[in-house]
Amino acid sequence: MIRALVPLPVVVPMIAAALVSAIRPFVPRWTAAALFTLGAAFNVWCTAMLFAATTHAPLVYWFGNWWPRGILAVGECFVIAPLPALVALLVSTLTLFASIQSWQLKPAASHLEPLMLLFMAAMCGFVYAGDLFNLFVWFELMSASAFALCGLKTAEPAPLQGAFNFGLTNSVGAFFIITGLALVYARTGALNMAQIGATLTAKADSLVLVSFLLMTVGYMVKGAIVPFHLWLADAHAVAPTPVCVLFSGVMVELGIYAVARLYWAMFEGSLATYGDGLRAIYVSLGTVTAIVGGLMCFAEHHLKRLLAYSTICHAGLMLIAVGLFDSAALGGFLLYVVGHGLVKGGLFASAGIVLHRLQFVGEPKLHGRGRGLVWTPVLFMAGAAGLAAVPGFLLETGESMMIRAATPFHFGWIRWIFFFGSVSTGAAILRFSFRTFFGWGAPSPADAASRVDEKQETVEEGRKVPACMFVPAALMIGLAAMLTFIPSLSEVADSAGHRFADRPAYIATVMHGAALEMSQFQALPSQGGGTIRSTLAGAAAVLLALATVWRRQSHLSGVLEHLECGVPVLRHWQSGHAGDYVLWLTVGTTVIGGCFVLLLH
Amino acid sequence: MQTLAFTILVFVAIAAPGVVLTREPLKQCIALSFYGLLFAVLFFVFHAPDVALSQMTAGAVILPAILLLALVRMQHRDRSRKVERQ
Amino acid sequence: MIRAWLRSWLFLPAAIGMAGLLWWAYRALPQVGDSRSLYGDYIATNAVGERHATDTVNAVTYDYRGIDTLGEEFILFASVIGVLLLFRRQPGHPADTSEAHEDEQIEETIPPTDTIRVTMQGMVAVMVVFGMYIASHGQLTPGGGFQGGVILATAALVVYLGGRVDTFKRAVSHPLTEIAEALGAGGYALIGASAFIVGAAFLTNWLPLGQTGQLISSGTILLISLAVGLEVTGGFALLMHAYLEEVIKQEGGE
Amino acid sequence: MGHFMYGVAAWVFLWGLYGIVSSRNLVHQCVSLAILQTSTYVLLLGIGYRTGGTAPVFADIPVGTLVVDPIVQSLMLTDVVVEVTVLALLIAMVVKANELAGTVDPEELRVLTG
Repeated sequence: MIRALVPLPVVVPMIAAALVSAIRPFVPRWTAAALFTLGAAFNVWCTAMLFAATTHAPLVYWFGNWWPRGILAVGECFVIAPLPALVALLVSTLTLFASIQSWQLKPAASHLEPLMLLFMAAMCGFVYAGDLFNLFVWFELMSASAFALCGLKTAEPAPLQGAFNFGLTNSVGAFFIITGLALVYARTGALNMAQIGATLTAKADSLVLVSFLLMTVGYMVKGAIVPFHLWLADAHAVAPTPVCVLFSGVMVELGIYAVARLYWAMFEGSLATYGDGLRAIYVSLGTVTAIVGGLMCFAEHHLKRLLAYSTICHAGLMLIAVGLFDSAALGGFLLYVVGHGLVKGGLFASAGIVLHRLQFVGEPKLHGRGRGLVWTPVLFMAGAAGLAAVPGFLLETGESMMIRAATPFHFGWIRWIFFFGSVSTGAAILRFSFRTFFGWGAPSPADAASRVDEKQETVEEGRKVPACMFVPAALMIGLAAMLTFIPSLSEVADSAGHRFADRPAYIATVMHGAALEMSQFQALPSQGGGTIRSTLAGAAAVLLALATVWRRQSHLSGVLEHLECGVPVLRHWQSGHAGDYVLWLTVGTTVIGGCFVLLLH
Repeated sequence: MQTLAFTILVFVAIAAPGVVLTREPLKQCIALSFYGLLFAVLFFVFHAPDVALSQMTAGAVILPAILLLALVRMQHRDRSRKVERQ
Repeated sequence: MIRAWLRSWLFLPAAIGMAGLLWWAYRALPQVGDSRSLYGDYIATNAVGERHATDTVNAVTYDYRGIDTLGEEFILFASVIGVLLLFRRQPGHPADTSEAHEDEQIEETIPPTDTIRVTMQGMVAVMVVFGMYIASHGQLTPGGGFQGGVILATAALVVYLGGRVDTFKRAVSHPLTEIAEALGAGGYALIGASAFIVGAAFLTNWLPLGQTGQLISSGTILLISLAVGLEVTGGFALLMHAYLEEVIKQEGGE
Repeated sequence: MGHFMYGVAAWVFLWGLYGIVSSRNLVHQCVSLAILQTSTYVLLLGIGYRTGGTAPVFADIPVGTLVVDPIVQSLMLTDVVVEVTVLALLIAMVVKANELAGTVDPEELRVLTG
């Protein structure tokens, strides 16, 4: 009975976490690691089954048998639709790979297993939640286990300050969400998303607009959108690599997913009339994030912070897709999330290998030290190609679907933002691998961030790369490429996107249990230009990386020098002081609020 | 009842800047404890006994206790560091 | 990036903007006192009948919206692990090893005077009984697992304040406390999962509801409340112990 | 008393933010975070209040009497727990950062610049 499986991706990891924590003093360490991997594997199977079951109709599971009383939802429910089910599958797969890689971690990290299990349970719960306050509780559990995981490496002061900034900023974001939630409850008297969606049909007034603003700002803090993105690089420099696989792989994407969930489940009825204004605000937010993320990524010489900034860049690109507030873009968004999660997870796993084998993550110190490695450079190159959305990777299919959805709104120019994002992130990773693994050109300029080095997190830094670190990385990047060969992939994603955005069907299935027949959507004509542009992006990334590495010889060395050292303003903006981060959070909210006010009149 | 609620809200409106503006951590700990107690009374006045009880125990006792222990721990740290510096 | 004073001055316009935004939204809220909520009215009228629990807030917390409280308990569980992680003994790290404190003279903290010692030890018994009362009567009167658990954890702290440092250390640093916490959190999830035996949905209240107003009533609400109390007692005791550990060591309590 | 309570909620919200932005001590930032959270209690309390309503505990009053909204109180219960636990974690980080870096002032702690 599939229905009985619905709560298991959340409940089983929780019970496993409690069990591991209870028996930890009495059992050898490998039992805890085995239980963790077993829990993750069970979750992968369970979420895959649930995804398969939702292809024809979404599953609604009411906790405590509290079925809705007419139009009033008394209890809380999980709603398993194709899009959330696939994201939950991505969460579980990445956690499984991270668990395999964490076998190599030092025994001191013995508290990692229960926290990672809770992190996975929280993310699966977040994706399935059908209740607004339940969404907040999973968000808070995700944050609490992430803060605790940042406490694993407490040898140097830098990481702890990064963890503190991460904790403080996300908590302030959480209180914005609670304020928005209180406003929605005051207006609708309900907490179930479907019931709120059914009640909020009148044209949005100031209360609905501000509650949508406060809640989206709170979730965009987790989604690392400019100007709320400042905590992400610090948090990645702090967390052990298997944790970073989850941070960048899927936690950031859930922030953007939450914006889509809020809009389509609850606010579409009352905010649809402001469609163009909202579209302008959120697409410009995404564009600014992509540009800032790309520039900072290229200017970064600490591997994990470099990957963190590329996550910010791609989070901006994803917000552009969601910010279109059009159901056609959601299919591309889903593929982009899965593709980016897998490629970024693979890259962070490879970063773990570099830290394990070469003991450093700062580019200046790693110059030419990686010559002995054979397969790790291949991983980095494939990862860079994946991020540059080269044809043959999921990101390219997702990207072309998103751009196709944008053309009816005259947002065709976003293809150049995608181009910039792909080139800057791909080139940064290629530059890192050329310098580290081939030792080409002069060593990279050292700056404050790249000097902050990581303490060894893994056991016996031997000569060879252990299989338990290499296989997960290769599998993740391989999956991102192999999934494109599934024949009906974009059709499945497109239908998942359209069902996610179909509010009347959502309300009907949740409140009345009626499985409404899917309203027919006409698939957008596929445009040929996609593949040419993405191959161009890949080539441009390679050229830019080569030019930067050998800039002494190339004539435009001045420009590249400046580009590589980064825009000074952006470098100083990332100040590492929590007070600054919260200041920019307030300024950002006020500016977006101002645009909302202008929107209304 | 209205006047009682009104006065408690005025106290809260005065106490919040008070706690924020006391820069010295030890004094702020005590201020936070009274602020927590004030909130417990606010919840009681607004007919929320469950929340008042949990705010009393958690907000007015555990939180300041943790803060005080953290400050004591840091003072021990600074004093032992000063001993080493001389 | 910004100097401290500039940061405060930059905050002013943002604060004014935020205040305007909040006022613009709060203006549309109903007057305090005449807001109506369909959900709240339904619970207020039916919770006692449906669950035989007279404290509707705890009925909502542990039954109608039980999955929220399950998540909340595991937030506490994760935070306690995080604190234990941060304060764990770093092998070979100079700042933590106890030798670093041997040479340095630890001035003797004021031993608790007799009055403090007697009152504290007298209070411990009362607090333990009161904590258990609050935890077990969650479904009848205001209180419940969390509040009772916090009172019991404070009772452990009072043992330390009463000067009996060694009993406190022996009582709390015992592995049993960590197991109690994990048992409480895991227990909550297991009680919820027990509904699968009768084929009902997760967290269903399938136990007999008993008679309203009796101690043993409202089925799983009482059990969940006790599990939460167990977890909160263990969690906060561990929290207190982690923070106290360093202070105890410096006072030669080792 | 109509909108005064919401005004107090906004006032406390802004003072909490000001505390975090302007503080020069990590412990002070944690306490300001607690103040920011208490603003959500005032807002939730105002939304759940009914004039003439009493506490939603029917141990001694008949079921039909007008009571304050129990749902809002359940949300606040969860909020209090979240506040205490997250703050305990943040303060533990402050103690550890102080132990390693010797200072609690975020200005001096800024190692992760650029």
